[in-house]
Amino acid sequence: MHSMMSPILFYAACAIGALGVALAMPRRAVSPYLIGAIVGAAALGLALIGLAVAKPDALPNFHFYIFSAIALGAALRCITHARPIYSALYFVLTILASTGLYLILAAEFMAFALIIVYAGAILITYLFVIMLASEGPTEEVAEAMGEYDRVAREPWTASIAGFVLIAALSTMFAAGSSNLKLNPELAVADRHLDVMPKRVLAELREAKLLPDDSWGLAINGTNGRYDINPRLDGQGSLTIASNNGTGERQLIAQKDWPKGLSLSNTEGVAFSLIDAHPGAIEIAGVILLMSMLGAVILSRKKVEMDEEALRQAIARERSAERGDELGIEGPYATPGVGQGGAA
Amino acid sequence: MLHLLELLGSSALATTLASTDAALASAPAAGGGVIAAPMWASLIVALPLLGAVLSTLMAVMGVRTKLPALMTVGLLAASFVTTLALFLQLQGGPAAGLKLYDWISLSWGSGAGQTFTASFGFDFDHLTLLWMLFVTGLSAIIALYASEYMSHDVGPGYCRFFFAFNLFVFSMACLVMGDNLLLLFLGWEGVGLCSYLLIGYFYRKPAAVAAAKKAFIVNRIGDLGLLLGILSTFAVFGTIEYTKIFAIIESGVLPNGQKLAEHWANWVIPALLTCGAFGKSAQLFFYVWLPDAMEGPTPVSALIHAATMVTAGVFLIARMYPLFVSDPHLIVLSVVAWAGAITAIWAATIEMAIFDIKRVMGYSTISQLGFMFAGLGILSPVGASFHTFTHAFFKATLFLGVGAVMHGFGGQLDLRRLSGVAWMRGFGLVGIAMLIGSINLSGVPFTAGYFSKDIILADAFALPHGQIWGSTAVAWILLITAGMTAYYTFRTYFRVYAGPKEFVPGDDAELLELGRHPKGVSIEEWHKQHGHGHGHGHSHGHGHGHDHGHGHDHGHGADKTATQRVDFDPTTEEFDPHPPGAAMKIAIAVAMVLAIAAASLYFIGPKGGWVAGMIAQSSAALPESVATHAGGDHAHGTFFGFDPHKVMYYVSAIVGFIGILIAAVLHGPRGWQGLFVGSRTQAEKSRADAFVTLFGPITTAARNKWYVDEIYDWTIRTPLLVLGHILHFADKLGVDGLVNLAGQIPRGLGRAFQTGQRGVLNGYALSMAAGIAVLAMIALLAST
Amino acid sequence: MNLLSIAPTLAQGPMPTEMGGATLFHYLLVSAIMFGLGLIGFVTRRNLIIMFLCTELMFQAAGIALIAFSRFHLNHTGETFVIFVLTVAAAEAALALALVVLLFRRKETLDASSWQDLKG
Amino acid sequence: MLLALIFSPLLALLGVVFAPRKSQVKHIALAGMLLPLAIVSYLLLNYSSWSGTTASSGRATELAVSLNWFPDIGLKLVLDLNSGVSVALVALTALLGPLCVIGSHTAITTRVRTYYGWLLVLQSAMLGVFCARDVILFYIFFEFTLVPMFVLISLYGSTNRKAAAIKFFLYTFTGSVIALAGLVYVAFVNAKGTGEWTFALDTLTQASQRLPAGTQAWIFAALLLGFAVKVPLFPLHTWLPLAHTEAPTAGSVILAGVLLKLGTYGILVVAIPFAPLAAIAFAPWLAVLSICGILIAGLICWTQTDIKKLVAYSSVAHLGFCMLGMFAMNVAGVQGSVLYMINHGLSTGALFFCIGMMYERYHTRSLKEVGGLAAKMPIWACFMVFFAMASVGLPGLNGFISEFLCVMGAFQAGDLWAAQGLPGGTAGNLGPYFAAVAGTGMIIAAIYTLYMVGAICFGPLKEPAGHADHGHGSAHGGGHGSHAGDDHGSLPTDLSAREIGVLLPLAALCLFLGLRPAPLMNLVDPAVKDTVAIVEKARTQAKATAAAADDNTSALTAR
Repeated sequence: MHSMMSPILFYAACAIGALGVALAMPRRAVSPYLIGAIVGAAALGLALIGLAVAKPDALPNFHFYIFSAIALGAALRCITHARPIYSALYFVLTILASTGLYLILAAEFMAFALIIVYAGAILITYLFVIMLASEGPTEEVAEAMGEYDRVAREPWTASIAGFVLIAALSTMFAAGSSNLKLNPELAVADRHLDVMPKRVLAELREAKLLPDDSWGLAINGTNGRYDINPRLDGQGSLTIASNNGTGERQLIAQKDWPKGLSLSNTEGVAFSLIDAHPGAIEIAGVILLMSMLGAVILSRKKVEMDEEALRQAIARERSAERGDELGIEGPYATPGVGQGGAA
Repeated sequence: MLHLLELLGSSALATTLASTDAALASAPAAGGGVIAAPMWASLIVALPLLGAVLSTLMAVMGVRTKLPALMTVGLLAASFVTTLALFLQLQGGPAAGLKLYDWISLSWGSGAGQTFTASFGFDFDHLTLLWMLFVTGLSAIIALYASEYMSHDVGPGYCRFFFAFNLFVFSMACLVMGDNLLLLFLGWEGVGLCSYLLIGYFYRKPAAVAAAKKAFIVNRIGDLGLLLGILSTFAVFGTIEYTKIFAIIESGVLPNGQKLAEHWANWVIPALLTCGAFGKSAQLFFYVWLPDAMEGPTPVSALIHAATMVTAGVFLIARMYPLFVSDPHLIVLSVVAWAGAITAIWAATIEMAIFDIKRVMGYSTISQLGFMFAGLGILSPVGASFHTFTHAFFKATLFLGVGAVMHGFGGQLDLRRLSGVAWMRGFGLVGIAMLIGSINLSGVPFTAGYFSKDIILADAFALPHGQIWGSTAVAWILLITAGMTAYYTFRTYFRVYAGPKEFVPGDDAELLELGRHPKGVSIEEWHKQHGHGHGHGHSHGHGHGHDHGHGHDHGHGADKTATQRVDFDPTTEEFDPHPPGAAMKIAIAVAMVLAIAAASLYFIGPKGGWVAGMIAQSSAALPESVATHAGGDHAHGTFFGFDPHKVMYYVSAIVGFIGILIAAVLHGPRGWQGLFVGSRTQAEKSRADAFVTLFGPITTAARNKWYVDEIYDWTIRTPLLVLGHILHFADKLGVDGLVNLAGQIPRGLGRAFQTGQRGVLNGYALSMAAGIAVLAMIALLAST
Repeated sequence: MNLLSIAPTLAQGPMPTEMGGATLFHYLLVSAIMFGLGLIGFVTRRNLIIMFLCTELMFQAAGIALIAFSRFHLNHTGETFVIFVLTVAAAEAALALALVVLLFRRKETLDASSWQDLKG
Repeated sequence: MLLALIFSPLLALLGVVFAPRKSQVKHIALAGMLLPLAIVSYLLLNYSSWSGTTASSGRATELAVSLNWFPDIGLKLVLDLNSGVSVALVALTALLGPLCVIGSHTAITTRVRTYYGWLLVLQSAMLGVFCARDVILFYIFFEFTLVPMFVLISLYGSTNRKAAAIKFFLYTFTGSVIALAGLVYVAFVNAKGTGEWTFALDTLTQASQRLPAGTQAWIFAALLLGFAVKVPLFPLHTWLPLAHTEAPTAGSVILAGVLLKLGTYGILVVAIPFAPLAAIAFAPWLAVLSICGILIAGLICWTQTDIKKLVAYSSVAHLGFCMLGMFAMNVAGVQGSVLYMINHGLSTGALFFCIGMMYERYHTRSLKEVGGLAAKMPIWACFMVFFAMASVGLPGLNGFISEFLCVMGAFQAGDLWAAQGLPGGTAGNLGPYFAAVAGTGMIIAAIYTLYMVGAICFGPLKEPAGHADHGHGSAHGGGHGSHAGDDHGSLPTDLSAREIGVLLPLAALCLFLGLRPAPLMNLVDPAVKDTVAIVEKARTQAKATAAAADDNTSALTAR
């Protein structure tokens, strides 16, 4: 922990953050979310100072700050905003900021996939449902929001618990990540080049590293694979052999390799998926299929309002002096579906 | 297989027979002076037991005749004959023993006192024979009496009665003849059980049930003392067999080398045993059960609660007399003497006030038992034993007479509602019997009671000062009591048996049935008309079976509630006294004759009579060291300067006559001719009633038995019951409450955590998050 | 960009200068805070939809951590797992939202606390 | 043989489960109960041939069964009948089993299979406890008695049965879990010493005896707590009245007759031999608790109107005597205690049978509602009085022998006698005062027993409404239709031959053991003496240690 950031400052930041989040939560009285946001930002700043104090020479660059600040701020608003729609939109913001972080982390494929799947597909579904399931807008906007949206449940306990958890997690992360060492065996960076010989040849040819066209990639005698051995430290090499029957071989050091002779992120992910985790794809596919089926079945299910809820709804509506118009039948409980409804 | 037989004791008899000789052969070495009794002596015990078994069988087979009674009479008579034969064989000789088998046998080592043996064996010495003679004899007579008295209950009830009766005799035999204290205890509790069963014979009467319960419980209190006494005896002497104990006492040195005279055992054990004796013999504060025990059928009262069982206490002290007199200070005997005297006069005061003639007899028994205890206490075992013996007969006679009256007058027992019974048809013998019983009880000269009481009184006066603390005072109390006894005895006699022929029938439905008939129709015609199975008088002997030809069958217990009898209505019905039948008359006559004849025993044998001779040959005889002071010609105490043994003949006679005189003045006939019929009117009876007003509340208190029952109720029973309730609630609330509280702890914890389980999703999430947070923090803190 | 060229520095030290000097811990910190916020939101908010949104937030936090690890270890396993997370999130969104709609029809409310039939 | 003895009821269980007709179930169950009885009878008949010359512990008999179970942890399935106490209790169990089945013929008409099935399981478990010579096996059997009893109470009990069953189960279970901890601890210590895990009773006994007094105290406390709940010793008794009251008749009989004896047996065979030093130290206090139980439970009995509860509380009082004798820890006391186990099983079991028979006819246990039944049920009343007298300890019946020996044991066991050199005493730390106070319990016993008998048998006839109109001798047709499964139309007013057949053997045994206890006493004598010998050895050892300590201190002071 000490190597990463000043613990005292960090814990103080956690405490202040808890205070801020709790304050920012929607509540019955006027929600001081602004104050909460300020306090939350202060906490974030404190955390940064904590980082700076511990390691002044290793400050991350501002991209990281910007993206993470946006992501966390949006996340805060996402969980504190009383209106579901805005929450969802703030969530989109979080996602976008996160993709920024992804990009910093050289995970382009995932960044764009995230935008497409999350921001594009999932969140749109959310928005649809939010609109579908919210009570219609009226003159008094505040009234349209349900009690459950306007008042948070046990904000203090939750914030404290949450931030204790954050503190604990962070402490563990700090301890764990400082002990974590790269395992070169697991680093796969360009390992898959030997399964794409055409591309390697094309790159080599383009870089004019082949003496003539009869040269091709050499095959390793021991394992029968192309002899391409990239190494993390750049000391690797690949072997080319002439195909004209002389059996001549030539070694090309890694530092001489053309710039394009490396796996793009997308390729890496693809190899990882197909080569290392084929089962995961299958499982994911099944999960998606099942969820699709489930969603279809669930949404086709006809439900009847249960009696108590109905009474409450009526009472609610009556109190809003709208009971007479709507009558007993709610908008989703059409007459005649009672028999088929789920008990 | 043989082993098993041995294990199960099937071959007990065989092994017993084989081992008896060995046991007896070894016995003299240990206890001294015990010879083997003939095997047939065990018949004394076996016959009543057989009777009990047969009675049970008869009940099972549904016998509805008088067979059980006849069987009982026969077996008990045989038992008596056996006793007599044994007596004749052993008379004058040393004690004999008979060991049947080891009842309880336990050993934890080979040393002295490390083997506990209570055998089913018997000692026959002169003390036990004396007791057994009147026990078996009287029980046979009273069984005969009961055969008729109980005839209204022929059937299972009858069998039940005679089962308990036989079992009683068996238990009494074990009590008296057992060769160790534990067998005595078996008999002791056994007679208690029979007493319980017989007092509660009329089990539908709540009073009878309560009385039975009271008798058993009060006895149990005493029994605890006895049991502890037995245990102490074993602890101190290392054995509970009489012969061995007596041998140790005789040697004067306990097994631990200490001298008995200097050891606490010489008064602690007697004190504990005395506790038991008081309970069984209704002395001091234990007396309360005996008057209530009169709820039982009269034959039971006669046999158990007058003649035999209640004298078990006397027997116990007499049996263990060597131990009692081994205390140089005679502390316990002083207590016994005073207890006896106080009980005697205490009971006498009550008797003078109450009206229930059966209870009068009951209190009289207590009073006379007081005499016996006082006799034991003032070092006169002879007097006590003789009085026990004579009392058994004359009190049995009195009870049988009272029973006849009760039987004949519909259960009437109030002496204010009966008069001139002796002159009524069929009751002549009863009158004579009552008179003879009364003069015995009052101590009229030359009756058995006179002699036996004299011995006690004389010995009491003759005792030197200091040997028994306050023996002279005891003597005076007894003398006064003798006068009171005479008074209350003849009060009853004059009121009930003499005087004009008048009566009001009682309210006992069973007995009323014997003599009721509509007005204007004589009872013979009435019975003839209705084909009533009622036997009447002597002609039918014992023919009271009502079990045929009549609408309501009340022959046996189970049906009694089903038949509601019409209450006796004096305006339309009349009641003829129902005189005793042949069986009852024979029994009364025999008892009466024996009561008279008992007097002759005083003149048989050596000085002090036959009983004195018997006692002298038994273990109850006073040891020389004590005897030199007490009794005999060496009397130190005097009665106004005279030798009490001589002058007491006159003094007690005079006192007795004074008592009778007062009774005659207050209750009796006016003038000499008043002894005959019709000489006194109903109105004149109130002479005594006017007299009692002088005493005011004292009479009322005495009439209410000095409120002792109430005092017990408020000081012992109610507090205990309240304590029981308190404990019950404490148990329920306190002890069980604690348990439930322990059970509530998990439940409470569950409740506490239940608030987190509201079914609200967020709640679960929150608790999960908090839990993870806390766990993580713990892990962190633990790792750093 | 050539991962190999930056690999040694990324593995053991701060990020390459052109991408900033953030270490693995920085990303994990962000991830932890985002996860915590998602958790807090899940616990405090009563609107079923928002609660699901909060779970998505937690997914997202996990995703950041996974990508960071992936980058740290110079392999793509983490990214593969993010794909998996994404799949699950999508499935969850589909199913959960269908359920929410169903529940809403039943009670005309999105209040999670109106569903406490399992209350002990 | 022993396996057959224990598992023959389970064999019948199969029959009960698969019997084609419900009416056959009870006959199969009876057969299953009679089988162990036959085996026990056979064993008793050939006692000498299998028991050898001595049945002292640590010496296997011909019957011994020893099978490996979990050899890795030294768990074996060891069964033996090398102790007379076990033989006697097995015989008692085997006797009560068939009687319970016969006694339940008319009482149980619904869910017959379940009932008899569990009864058979219970029988098997109870037989197993007394035969087990491996503490874990012992414990398993011990605990397994709980389940059938729980089912019997909770399914076939009366109104408050659920609560009673749960309380019974949890209470006794909690106790015995603590006992298990003690057992395992001893096994652990033994394993640490010898390097080999074993749960053999004899080995552990010897191992445990070697432990220091402080350790023994903890072991004893743990074991005692488990067993004392079962007994039940005074303050731990509150589950008993409830369970007894609510249980069906056969349940009450077995509960009183055998299950309570598991506790006393456990104390005798496990707790005292395992920790004799602690037993010696604790004895006076436990005796005080026993006496408290005798007196307090006795007084509480007197206030009961529920006759079954009364008898249940009387069990607490009686078992107080049993424990008193056991903690006297001399031959008389322990012998009395063992006899008490058997005798209490007979007399109280029979009393519960009697009450059950009454309950079947009147459907009430309240003394306020029924009374004076001697008029209507004379045979029943005879049995009732007989067994009441047996339980009150009337000499000549079995209760007296045991009660007397227990009190005598307590009376003797004290230094008072030894200090004076009197012959009748034994070593121990009770004394005459204990006996005297306990003896008042005999008076209280008379009070409450006679109160019960007086109320239920004697006095004016009192019947609950709906019964009074039945003419005598007529069968009980209807009149009480409220009770489910009420088909007692066949019950006569007084006892039927079947019911007499249940009570008669018990009565005969009560009488026989009262007049001739020698066979039973001889049977259990060696085992009793072994136990006492263990205690005596510990006593001398403790005395020697104390003397050595004294010497040391005196030496120190002298210096």
